[in-house]
Amino acid sequence: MSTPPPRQGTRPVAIVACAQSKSERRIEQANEVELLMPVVTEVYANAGMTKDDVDFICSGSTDYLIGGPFSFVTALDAVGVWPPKAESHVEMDGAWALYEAWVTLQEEGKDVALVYGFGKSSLGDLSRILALQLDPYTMAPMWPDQVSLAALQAQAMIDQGLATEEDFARIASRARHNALSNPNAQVANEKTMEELMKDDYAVAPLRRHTLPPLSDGAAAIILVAGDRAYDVVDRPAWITGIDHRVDAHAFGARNLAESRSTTKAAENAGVSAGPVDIAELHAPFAHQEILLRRAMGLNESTVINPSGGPLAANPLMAGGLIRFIEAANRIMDGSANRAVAHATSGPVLQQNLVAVLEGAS
Amino acid sequence: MADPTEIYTSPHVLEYPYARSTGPIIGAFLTALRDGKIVGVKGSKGRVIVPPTEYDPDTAEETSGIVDVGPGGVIETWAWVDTPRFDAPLDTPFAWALIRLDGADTAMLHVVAAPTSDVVVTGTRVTAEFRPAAERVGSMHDLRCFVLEGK
Amino acid sequence: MAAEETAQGPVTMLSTPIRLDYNFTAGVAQSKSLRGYAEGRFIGQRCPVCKKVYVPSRGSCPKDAVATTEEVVLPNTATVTTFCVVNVPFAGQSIEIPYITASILLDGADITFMGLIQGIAPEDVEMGLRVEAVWVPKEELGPTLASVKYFQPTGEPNREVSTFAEHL
Amino acid sequence: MNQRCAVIGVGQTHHKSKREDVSIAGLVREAAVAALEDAGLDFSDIDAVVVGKAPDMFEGIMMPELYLAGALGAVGKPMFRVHTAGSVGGSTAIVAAHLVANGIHKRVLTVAFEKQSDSDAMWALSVPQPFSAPLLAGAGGYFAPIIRSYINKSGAPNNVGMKVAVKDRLHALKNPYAHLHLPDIDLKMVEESVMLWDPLHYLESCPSSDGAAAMVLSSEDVAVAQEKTTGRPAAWIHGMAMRSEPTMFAGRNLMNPQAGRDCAKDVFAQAGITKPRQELDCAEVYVPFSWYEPMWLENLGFAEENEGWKLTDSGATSLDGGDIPWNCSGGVLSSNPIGASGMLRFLESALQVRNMAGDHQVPDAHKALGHAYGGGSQFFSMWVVGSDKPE
Repeated sequence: MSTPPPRQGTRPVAIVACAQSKSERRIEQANEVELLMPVVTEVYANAGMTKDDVDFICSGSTDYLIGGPFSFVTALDAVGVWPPKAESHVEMDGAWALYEAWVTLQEEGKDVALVYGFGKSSLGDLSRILALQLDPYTMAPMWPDQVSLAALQAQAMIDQGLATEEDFARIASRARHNALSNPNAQVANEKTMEELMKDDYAVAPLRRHTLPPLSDGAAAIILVAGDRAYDVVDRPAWITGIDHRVDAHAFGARNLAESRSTTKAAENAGVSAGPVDIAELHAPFAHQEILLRRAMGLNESTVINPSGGPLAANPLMAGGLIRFIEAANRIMDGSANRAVAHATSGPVLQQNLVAVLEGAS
Repeated sequence: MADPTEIYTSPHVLEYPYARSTGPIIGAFLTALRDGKIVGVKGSKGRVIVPPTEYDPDTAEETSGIVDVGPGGVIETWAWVDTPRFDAPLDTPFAWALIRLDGADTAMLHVVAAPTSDVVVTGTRVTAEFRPAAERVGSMHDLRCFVLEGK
Repeated sequence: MAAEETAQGPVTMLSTPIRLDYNFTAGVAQSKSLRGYAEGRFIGQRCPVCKKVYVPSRGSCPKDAVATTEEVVLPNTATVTTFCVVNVPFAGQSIEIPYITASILLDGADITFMGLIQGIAPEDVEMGLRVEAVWVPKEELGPTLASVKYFQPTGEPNREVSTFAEHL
Repeated sequence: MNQRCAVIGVGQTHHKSKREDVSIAGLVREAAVAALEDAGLDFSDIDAVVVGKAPDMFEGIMMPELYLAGALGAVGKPMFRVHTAGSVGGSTAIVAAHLVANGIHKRVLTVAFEKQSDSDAMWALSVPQPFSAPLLAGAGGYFAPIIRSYINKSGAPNNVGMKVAVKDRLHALKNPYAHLHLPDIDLKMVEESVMLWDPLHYLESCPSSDGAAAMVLSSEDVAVAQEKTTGRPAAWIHGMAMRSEPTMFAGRNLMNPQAGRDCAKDVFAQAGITKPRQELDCAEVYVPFSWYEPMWLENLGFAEENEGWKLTDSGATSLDGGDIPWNCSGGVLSSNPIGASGMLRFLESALQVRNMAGDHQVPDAHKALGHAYGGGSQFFSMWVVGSDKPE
């Protein structure tokens, strides 16, 4: 096996096992621990490992989804950090927890990491919760909701001639179609662009179908450094490039129709260094797929969001990590050789992470 | 006996009256709003940032020099809300908009009141409509909304 | 805000009240414990691996990371392993200070939880004090730990600290 | 660690109960700008920014680092947000240091903060959760019973905690950034303060502060270059580690948690330390309630089990003649911007080995421990820094 060399760091790191819950609008029968535990159990089983094999654990979640401090602390009860483990938590999507784990595995002697992310959007009013991400002096007091902010971005794209409402509907149509073959998806059906265009506006110019569903869900990944990855799986999904960047928060000070942070992260991750078979883009709103695709320079030969993407299932704090899972699964099963996984955080794509996953040649 | 399969759920309210110190720059902005004006601050290379921040968001350099902007400006992009949420600034249909005020180099998020959606388009000129002086306290809500210029 | 209206100096403070409404769900395991409270009894769960009894249980053994499925009904009697006297006022507090919160080890349980102690003067409480749960009247029982009004001394002799040292 | 990593700049705010003169951005910039100046660098020199703070409910801003991206010069760069409860300031420093030590970046700015006066920490930590009894009474209500267990087990005299409270406040008088400056502090004053969470007096508890801390971490080549440019020495990281254990499980040792012992063992092994009391010159350890000094003396291996209080009692941990001064800065008992409190411990340990701690400098300090813990004494982060490069 010829492990593809990584662009960042010195030690190749691969995704070797994944697990995710089925996304649902409301998972009432499970609290966070019960949501997470089967997923963690499954990822260990998929890797043929136990908690004792893991050198580092990192998770992504946010307290505001549950409305109480330290939600990540109780979630640890699902993971079994005993004997005590090297463990950390980011108040970010699980994709950034993966980034931290990837950094940690650069060190010799740290070979296996568990990464997970979880979130239940069903407990509160997500639009109101997310308004608390905005500048606390000049924006949050007006409680702008995430759909309206996304609509500002979509309109900027339309004004700049980058997309039309029909383009948005075409993306939603394809996402729902792709989701039919994804058992974890929440929104899956066959609807043509023309049918979807009959939808009402949620906030113009965004019609209902351009919005992501509200989802509860959890996801977990096992990362392994070096050749040990081949002990777990025949075709590990090697992370050959990974980078993340942030844009200015004051989105009145930037062009909303572009994503400089994505462009820079994609350049550093080496997206354009070879053909991209598939890309899993964390574009919660349909228009953001067009924006991200342009920002990364992906051409027509790349299949976008074969899982259906966030338009089919979008558990906050796990949505980005699920993009890694969907991309890695397609490397591991041999259906793709080179894939892109992307995650976003913050209002209107403020922060973006891009990774290139490759199978060994 | 209680239903042996019932999953208990409960309302939970998280509520606190946060009080934020503004510092001098945001303080100057809120003071101006209370006085029925809008101000920005000069950032790197002299560009005028509205709402003002202590730093230029692109360079992190310290800003200095409060300048008057508006009250007129141009819609840079918009989003039409037919059914306002309970927490929206206006309870009748309106548009969220990024508005570049006259004299500013960045756009500010606020709302535009208009009779119908078709009159709100990118490039439309709007002007600030303040609440009556007695109701203004030094917050974004002192600026009730923007309205179409000359209407 | 009133101060700002009267004194027209520069604005230095911004009031931003925040209210978020949630619909919290207890999940399967916690609902079992909560159902016990609604019935006026403690229901714990046993870990299939280490056999320890957790009450209240959140559905897993935090040490072994396995689901705890076997239910165990526990008695009202317990030992105070340790405690403190709370004498600090704070926003949202609903009990009159001073009050005693104790780590309560139910007989037959392997972990403690926080409970309120009454029926004894604060200066007389000691580690090892034997207590029993006093439930709210039957018609007020509900799926909440608040169904336990408080714990009060049983009058039994205190337990030696060495007999429960592993729970400290 | 694949490569050497050094602290080349530190900055902190003046910590106060209410920093009403600044916004949150203003507060964090105060620390960040000071750290950059110390390092002889500018925001534009920085490769990545790592931010840490405790629960977002303290300020009522979800993921406030997003709003702070511009204020911290992170636009166009990687920005990262860590949250590991009270240990977060320490964990944040370690996450930032890993970026350098593992060869990803050369210059990383790390910042931790809390502006608790925007709300009320007691409220935020005691938000009644559905289905539970409303008994929570802040962190003190959680830790006081554990302290009682320790006093019972160790046979320590009741006034040891008060001695820690006095000692750390005396230290704070030598630290211009400390929140509490109590020139008349003595045992009597502590004893006469309100018994908030019996056995803890008011003055045996940490204050609630607004404040921020920042550090610039760099690779060896940058550190050597900046030492020449600024004339100020770097502090070299000799070891760093994190450990976690569950909040509660049957048989958990709450007084002397295994995760703390394991973390100390790991970090000391990396730094080649076998006798911490002898081989370290000082330590900045997260002691939010007085009795956690003797408890952590045992947990970290400075004393045998049940003997920690004897070190405190004998004055061994005092800057005034002690052989292993703890918390020369005044510690968490004197300044507690929660999210930054852990980073302040790491930062102060670096200041000591750079010989830049001013009036609270331990003479000729070469090696120091920075320590933070959080949650229900379940999350630990530690580093050892030295004035010489590690082998």
